[in-house]
Amino acid sequence: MVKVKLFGIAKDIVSASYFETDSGITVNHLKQRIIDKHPSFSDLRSVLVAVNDEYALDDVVIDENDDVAIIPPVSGG
Amino acid sequence: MVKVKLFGIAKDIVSASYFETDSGITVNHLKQRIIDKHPSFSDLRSVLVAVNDEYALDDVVIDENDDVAIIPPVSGG
Amino acid sequence: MVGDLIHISDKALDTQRVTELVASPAAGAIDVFIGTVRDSTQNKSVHRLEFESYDSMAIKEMAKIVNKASEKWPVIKMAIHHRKGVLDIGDVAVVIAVSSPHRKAAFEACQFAIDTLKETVPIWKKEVFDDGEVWVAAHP
Amino acid sequence: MVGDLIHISDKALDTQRVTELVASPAAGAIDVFIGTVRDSTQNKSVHRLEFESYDSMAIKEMAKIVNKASEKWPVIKMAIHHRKGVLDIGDVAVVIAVSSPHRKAAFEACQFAIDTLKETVPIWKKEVFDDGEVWVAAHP
Repeated sequence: MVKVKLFGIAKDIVSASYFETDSGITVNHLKQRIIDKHPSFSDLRSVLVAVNDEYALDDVVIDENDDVAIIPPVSGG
Repeated sequence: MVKVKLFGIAKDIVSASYFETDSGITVNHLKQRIIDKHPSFSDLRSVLVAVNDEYALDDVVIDENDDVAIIPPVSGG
Repeated sequence: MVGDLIHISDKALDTQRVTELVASPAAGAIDVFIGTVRDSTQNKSVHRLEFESYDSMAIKEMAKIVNKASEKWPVIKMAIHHRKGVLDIGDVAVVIAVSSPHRKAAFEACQFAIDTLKETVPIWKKEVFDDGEVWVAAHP
Repeated sequence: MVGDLIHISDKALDTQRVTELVASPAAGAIDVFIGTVRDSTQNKSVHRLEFESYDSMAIKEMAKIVNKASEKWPVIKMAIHHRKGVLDIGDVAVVIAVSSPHRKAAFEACQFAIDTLKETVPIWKKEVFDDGEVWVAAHP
């Protein structure tokens, strides 16, 4: 299992600061899963995934030891 | 007589911090006089005249009580 | 030196210190951008802001901004300090300081940095109003 | 308030204080430009700078810059402090701070202010080198 961190509105939607998912799936697959489970994600301006502190493309495969996070639209500054 | 203040390179050229001139002359006339007397002024990028703390046009007539200054090219900042 | 120049803090930012971090004998110009908490947005009165940060990734993304800016302009030094946690009206949310031999590059690199930070750095801002709260820019 | 916001001093400028002068609850952005003394110009080593100012007129011209900027952009407050006298490498020659609701106006108004200051404000800078000195920009 891989721990997926949640921030900002993503944390509010899931009502948790992280959830667990299978390793071996792609970034795209992870996004689909979370949108299926929490349809509010499809209302967001964007949903990105970070793997090991870098924005990850859809076809990246998530490994067991990866550091994974859901990145909702950022609004720093 | 009117006291004409000098700054920066103008002060160096004249070797004084001011000189005196007749009132009743125009700004243009004042410029001509100083260039005639100190030809180095014609080497400058510009020679402007301030009357009462404002840049003055060539046809402005200098009065007895005016505050007059020669403004060589500025370089603040 | 990234630890000094790039920083996320839950304490008040020190604008003067961030500015001093980029000082250099080779610099003719320093531009400093300070993002402060406004008392209103879209004519609604704001009570406070809450910033949340994915620190490890945010630091990396801020370092990328410094590197990118240094490729595009003759940046001598750039510092980016971002606040997180609860901020009140007037508090400083972000300070970006850039030194350069000449002023045009300092302005352009600084503006590039704050523009890019708002697009790429994983930090989230919640505006708290009288009648609710909203994660800024979350929805189209 | 012009006496605070616009100032010419023969003592070291206080960047932090100039920044605080423009702080406002309505401000989302403050841009601060700091002009510092470089150690070289056109590959020549600079020993020091000497600034001379026609104070009464310079203050008026700086006030015009603030007024002009406030017409062109939604400036909340703008402060311009200029140093005169002898400055060493690294010393601060000018500080311009601008607050605005949003960042784009703050950057643009600040850049306009320093660009215009260099064209219109009667202040003169002499660069002192090993082998002589020169009034900057005096000749074509």
